[in-house]
Amino acid sequence: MNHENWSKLARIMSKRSLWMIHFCTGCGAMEMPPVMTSRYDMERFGMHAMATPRQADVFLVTGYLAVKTLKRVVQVYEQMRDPKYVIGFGSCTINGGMYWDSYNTIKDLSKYIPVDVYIAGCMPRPEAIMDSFLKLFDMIDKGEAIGWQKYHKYYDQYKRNQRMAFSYRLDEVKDIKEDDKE
Amino acid sequence: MITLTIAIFLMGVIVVGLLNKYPKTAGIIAFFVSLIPFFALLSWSSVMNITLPSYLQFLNFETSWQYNLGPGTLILQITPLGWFFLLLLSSLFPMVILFSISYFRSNAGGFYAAMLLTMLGSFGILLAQDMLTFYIFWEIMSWSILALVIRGGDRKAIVSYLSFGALSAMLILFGFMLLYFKTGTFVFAEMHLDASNLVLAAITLIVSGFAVKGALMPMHVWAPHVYSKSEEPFVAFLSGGLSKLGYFGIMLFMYGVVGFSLLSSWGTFRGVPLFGYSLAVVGAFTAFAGTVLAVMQDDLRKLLAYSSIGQLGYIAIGLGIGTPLALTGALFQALNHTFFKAVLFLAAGAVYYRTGKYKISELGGLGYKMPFTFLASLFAIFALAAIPITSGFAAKWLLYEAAIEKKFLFVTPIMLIAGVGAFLYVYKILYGVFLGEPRYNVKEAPLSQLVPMWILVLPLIIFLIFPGWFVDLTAPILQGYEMTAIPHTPYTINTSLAKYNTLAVIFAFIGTLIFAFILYLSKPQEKVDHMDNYLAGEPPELYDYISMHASSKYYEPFEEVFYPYFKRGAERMWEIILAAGEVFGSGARKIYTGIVGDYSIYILLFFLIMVGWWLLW
Amino acid sequence: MVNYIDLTIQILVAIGVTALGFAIGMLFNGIARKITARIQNRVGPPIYQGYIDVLKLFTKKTNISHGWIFDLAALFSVAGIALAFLFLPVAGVSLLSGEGDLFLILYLLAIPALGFALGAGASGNPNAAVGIMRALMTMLAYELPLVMVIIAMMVYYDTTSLAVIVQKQANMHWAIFIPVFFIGALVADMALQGMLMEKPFDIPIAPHEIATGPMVEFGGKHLGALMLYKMMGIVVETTLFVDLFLGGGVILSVSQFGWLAYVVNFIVWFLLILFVFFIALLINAVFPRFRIEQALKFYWKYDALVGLLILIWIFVGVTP
Amino acid sequence: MVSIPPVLLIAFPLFFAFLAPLINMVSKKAVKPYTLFVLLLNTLFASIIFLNVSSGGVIYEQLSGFYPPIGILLSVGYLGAILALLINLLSPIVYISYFGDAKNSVKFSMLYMLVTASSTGIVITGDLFNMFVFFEITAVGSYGLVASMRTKKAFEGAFKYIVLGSVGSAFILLGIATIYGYLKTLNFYDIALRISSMPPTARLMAFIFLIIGIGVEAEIFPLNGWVPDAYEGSSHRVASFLSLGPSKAGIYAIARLLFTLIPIMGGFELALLLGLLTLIIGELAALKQKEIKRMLAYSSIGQMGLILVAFSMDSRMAFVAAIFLMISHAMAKSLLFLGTRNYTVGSLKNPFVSVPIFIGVLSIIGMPPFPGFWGKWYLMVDMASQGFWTIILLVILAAIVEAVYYARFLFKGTGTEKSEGISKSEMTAIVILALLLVLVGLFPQYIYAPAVNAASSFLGGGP
Repeated sequence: MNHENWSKLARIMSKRSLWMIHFCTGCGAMEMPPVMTSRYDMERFGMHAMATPRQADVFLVTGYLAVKTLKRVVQVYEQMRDPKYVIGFGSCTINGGMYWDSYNTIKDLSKYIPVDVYIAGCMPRPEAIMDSFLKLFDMIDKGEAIGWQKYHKYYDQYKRNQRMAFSYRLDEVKDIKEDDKE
Repeated sequence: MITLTIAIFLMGVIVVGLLNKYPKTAGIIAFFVSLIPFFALLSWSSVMNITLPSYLQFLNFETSWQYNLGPGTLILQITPLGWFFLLLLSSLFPMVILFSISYFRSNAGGFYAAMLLTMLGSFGILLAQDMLTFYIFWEIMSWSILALVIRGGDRKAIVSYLSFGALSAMLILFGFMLLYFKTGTFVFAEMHLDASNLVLAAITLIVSGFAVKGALMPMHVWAPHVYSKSEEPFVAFLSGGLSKLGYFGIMLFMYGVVGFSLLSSWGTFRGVPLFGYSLAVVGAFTAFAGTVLAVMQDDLRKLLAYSSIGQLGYIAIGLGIGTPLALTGALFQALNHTFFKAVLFLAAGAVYYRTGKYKISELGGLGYKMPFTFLASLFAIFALAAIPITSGFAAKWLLYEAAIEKKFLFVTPIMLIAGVGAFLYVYKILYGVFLGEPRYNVKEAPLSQLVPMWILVLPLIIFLIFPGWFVDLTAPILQGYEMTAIPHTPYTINTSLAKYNTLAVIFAFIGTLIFAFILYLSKPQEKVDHMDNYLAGEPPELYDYISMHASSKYYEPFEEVFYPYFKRGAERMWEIILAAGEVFGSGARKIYTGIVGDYSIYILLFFLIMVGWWLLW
Repeated sequence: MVNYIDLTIQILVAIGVTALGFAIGMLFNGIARKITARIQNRVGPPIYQGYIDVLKLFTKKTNISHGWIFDLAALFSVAGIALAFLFLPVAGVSLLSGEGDLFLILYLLAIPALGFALGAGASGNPNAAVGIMRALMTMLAYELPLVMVIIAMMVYYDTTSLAVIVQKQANMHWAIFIPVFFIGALVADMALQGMLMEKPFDIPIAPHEIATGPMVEFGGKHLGALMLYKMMGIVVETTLFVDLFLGGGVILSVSQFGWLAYVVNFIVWFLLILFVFFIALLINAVFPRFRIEQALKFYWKYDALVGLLILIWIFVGVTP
Repeated sequence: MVSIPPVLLIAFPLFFAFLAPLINMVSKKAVKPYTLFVLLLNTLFASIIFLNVSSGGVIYEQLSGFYPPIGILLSVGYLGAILALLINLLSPIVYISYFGDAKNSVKFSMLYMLVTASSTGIVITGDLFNMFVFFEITAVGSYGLVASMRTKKAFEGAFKYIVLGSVGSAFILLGIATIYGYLKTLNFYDIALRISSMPPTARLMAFIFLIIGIGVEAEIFPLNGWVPDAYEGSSHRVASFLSLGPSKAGIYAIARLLFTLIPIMGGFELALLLGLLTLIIGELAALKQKEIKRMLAYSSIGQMGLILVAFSMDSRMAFVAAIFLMISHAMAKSLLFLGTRNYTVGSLKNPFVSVPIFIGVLSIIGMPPFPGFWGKWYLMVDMASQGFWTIILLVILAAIVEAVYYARFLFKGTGTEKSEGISKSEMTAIVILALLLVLVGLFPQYIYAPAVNAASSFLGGGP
């Protein structure tokens, strides 16, 4: 089996068996259970809530992130093994949401770790969550969910942003400059 | 030659004792002296129907020896049983001495001197042919252990060892006296015993005396104190080698002197002599309670001590059942225990040598720093837990088979549960000492400590592959008891119930390992730091003041359940007995009031009583 | 003189049986999840989900290791459980079970467990250590009633060999139809619940308390190996139960029916282990989790008491 | 072989003891070597006499020109020779320990020689009154030795010793008077010959008087009230000396009384009872002791009881056992008393102290291959062949109790500090004593032969 086919198989397998770890910062605790239980039942897709990042493939970051929380998020993200995907859950991960002017809340999660799929809303409905999963499957299938590769590629920039955030210099956090040549 | 051996040992004791200030020189001299029993063993190998090449038998020892002591005569002679136990002790002893050479940094002369004396005593015990010789060498062995315990300097250890040693000596002596009264001779071969109650009392006393040294409950109280408070090489020899002498004594007197048929004449239960049955029950209780107590210990040496007690209980079970199968199992267990427990104690010594710690909750992560020590103790632990990739399993298997064969319905579950309990405490050693968070930045143990450990691991592997060779060793011993060895080929053992084929296990295991290895090689891997752990997202480096090592109070739920039932049971019993003795003691002391008038009145009273006697006469 | 052709065939059969065991194990994982989902009124994953999960874990791009002792865990757990399976009579076919006996199997089951424990300990995660502690204590708890029943059976059938026990059941009738061993089967089934680490005895895993306990640091191929171990473990343990009480699934004699007997027996065996596993799943689906000392007390007080009654029954009944 | 008169054993040290003050006037430093020289010469005499006796049988010597039974007779029997050698061999060894002492008391040396001479006298005399005189000298000398520490405890101990000793002397005198009143003789042989002519009641009365009188010196319960206090009060070497000299002489006298002098019905049974009582009470009392010297004193009491038990068996084997026990006790107990001066934490760190003390304890407990073992072994073999199981059990229990308190004693010496306070001379003494213990233990056959002779002689009614 050549490399191409192998990675294709790997993609298929990882699409059908996404194990999830969710980082609940307070939001989403009402919206996640319906997803897992009989109403929406994400196990239909082979998805599973896992207890540790070592076993997980999908990282679901729910809600706003204070700088202190960000440290934990980065830690957990780095302990996950490739290939790994991140779903930003709720408006707070996109632009800070209702904490947009807070002095110690980060505004854009994708500046610190690569995010593959965002779910907008405050709070998003379970249907939206399911939709994001399907979207992620689609992206994996097409080979578009390459956040983990980006993290390796632009590691220095991510690290720099994280360092800035940890020292509360949130204004110095920059966008990740993507190299278009590739 | 035996005279020379004894003389060399005694001279060695003096020379080594005088070299107290030069531990290395003393150790090397002691090592050379310690090899002599092994050469003697080689030269006596014809007793076991083994023919060795002549270059291994360069020293020629006579097979029997006598020394006239005026009133009594010392008689030594090699027998198959003695040879077998000498094999255990004489191969363990030089290794222990070799280990000690680098272990001791000062003042070791006394240690080596006492160790040589223990070996001399054991040598005599194993060869003794009469009760006087046996007793003399037994006590020499016993008090040289006391000397080593005194070096440890712990009150409880000294007091309990000397008290129980005296108890054991006196029980044995009393038993010997009963036998002498019955037969009028001290020589084993000349004794003609009958099925009288006196002989039963004698053998009971003798066996309970030996049970002290074999640490059978409730005579085990001294063992944890001594094991945990003495120097490590000595403890390795005590637990591995010397504790077997108790079982040697039990076997010698139960099957050599008294004999199975005579034992049966005091009543049997389902084909097992009642005497043996009760020994087996005591053994099973010991195996279980020792295991439970071992699980609760935090001190590495105490844990190993209780584990020794538990494992030795299995030997008692085998000796109690008394079929060829059971005796083979008991001897096999004795052999395994000699080597794996010695390795474990030596490993504990090496760990202490490097870290200075014995508490399991204070150790951790040494498996990466001391990989060879870890691997040696891993093998020993496999043998202890009877995992079928060392010879430890064959021994336990024989004992289980023997028990089932004789339909021991209640003893066998206890044995098995004790075996499961062993997993609990060996994992405590594995995790607490060798795995988990690396806390010490130490080097591997020195080579002169690793070599003995690995040499002692070898028999565990050899007899894993060829348990039949071991059964061959037991054949002459069983022949002496008018039994035949169990059916076997080099790598299979057959019983009336089942068959055990080591080659099948080994090859199947190798095969499945290859299978697993192919799976394992499927993907590359990267090594991460031991501290890179998932702790709910908390970076561990933030909390370096908190230990990530969960080994303190490791089996707390277990302790909660079992502790109330095992709260110093036996120890408390003996303490009550001692307290009763002290009550009498203080009563006796009160007689001596210190007032001279009282003393005069005593004399007067005594005089009056005498006068009364005179008047009545 | 070793017959190389026979040996080769034997090795091939062994590989086949092992592979089959793993395949059934993975299938059982899917079935289990499906059944649980149906009980909880969910759709559940497809029945082949177990295969996908294991393949996914083995195709993870990067794997981490906490050192060579950590790697031993993966090796020992897969190799050990396969080894134990080889020594079990499956559907009356005894591949290696003539070379060892029930005690050997009980101790072979310890190899993967100990290897697993080694790896978990080597990971250095406190949760893993706690999980192993719980696993070992659960083991201690369920072993007592289990060995009581097993020893009663050994004495009753006067053998310790599982193959012979299966054989004798095929000649007479299954052990479960003997009243005392019907009770014994109930006792052993309770023990099986602990062996399979299903609720209420899934104390060692307990994802919500100690983050899957021993497996907390395992990911990728290491976790894949452990999943294989766990899935195969289901097959091994249920087969042990079926061999002991349900005659190993043997309903047709090979000497009479030839290859047909193999096929029928195999199907019966498969249905029986599925049935045994199904019971365990039903209990699993509706019970919460015990605490460890509750589990110990349950097994040692109630289960072992019944086990003791069985022993006394046999003790009184069996005359030397 | 040269033969020397046994009287030299008594007269020689007695004479030179009184010369000691003269030496002291010449040179104060010369007293110690002088005393040692005298004691060593006496050892030489004792060994020559021992050899003579073992080759040629009992030696009789009449003194002061009168013929026996009127004149004084010395009769060195087998047992007497062994004990004379034992006392005279050990007393210089114990004296060696005095060399390291800064004190230089001529009185101590004098008394020491005196008591050595008189203890030897007790074991070789052939005359009852003579024995009484020697008892008196021994006792008076011992009072002085005990008090020589000049502390409050020493005076207390000496006082108790004096009071009880005087009572004992009075009883001995009464016994002698009774015998003399009936038989008009005090010579042992004469008494033994004519004792049957004495009315049984009078015989018993004399026996009672004598056993009470001698029992005080031989530390027999309940006559031994002075023992703990006197041993505790006296200095270590005095305690050591007391346990080798006077007490051995006392137990010898009891044996003499039992076997040859006044054989009465029930005498051995009484001795057995007393022996067992002494053994058990001594050992039990030692169990609760915290003071080491006192503990050793109680242990001594127990040992004396055991020796008495052995004598009271009235058989050859047990008699041999008693001799071994006496040797063991004399050597080991004096070793222990000497070795425990300044016995604090760390004493056992010094191998020249720890090894001898260890050997001493082993011998007392009865571990092979030391004399104590041979004693206990022969005793038990004898009792076993006679079937005295209760007594064996009691002896065994006593041995276990002994082990328990000696274990505590041994623990006291362990520790990390270096020991101080044991001088070189003391160390020499205890090392020599330990060597003697080992030699006797390893080669018991050389003691066994004379011991058997002594036993046959005693059991046959001889000295």
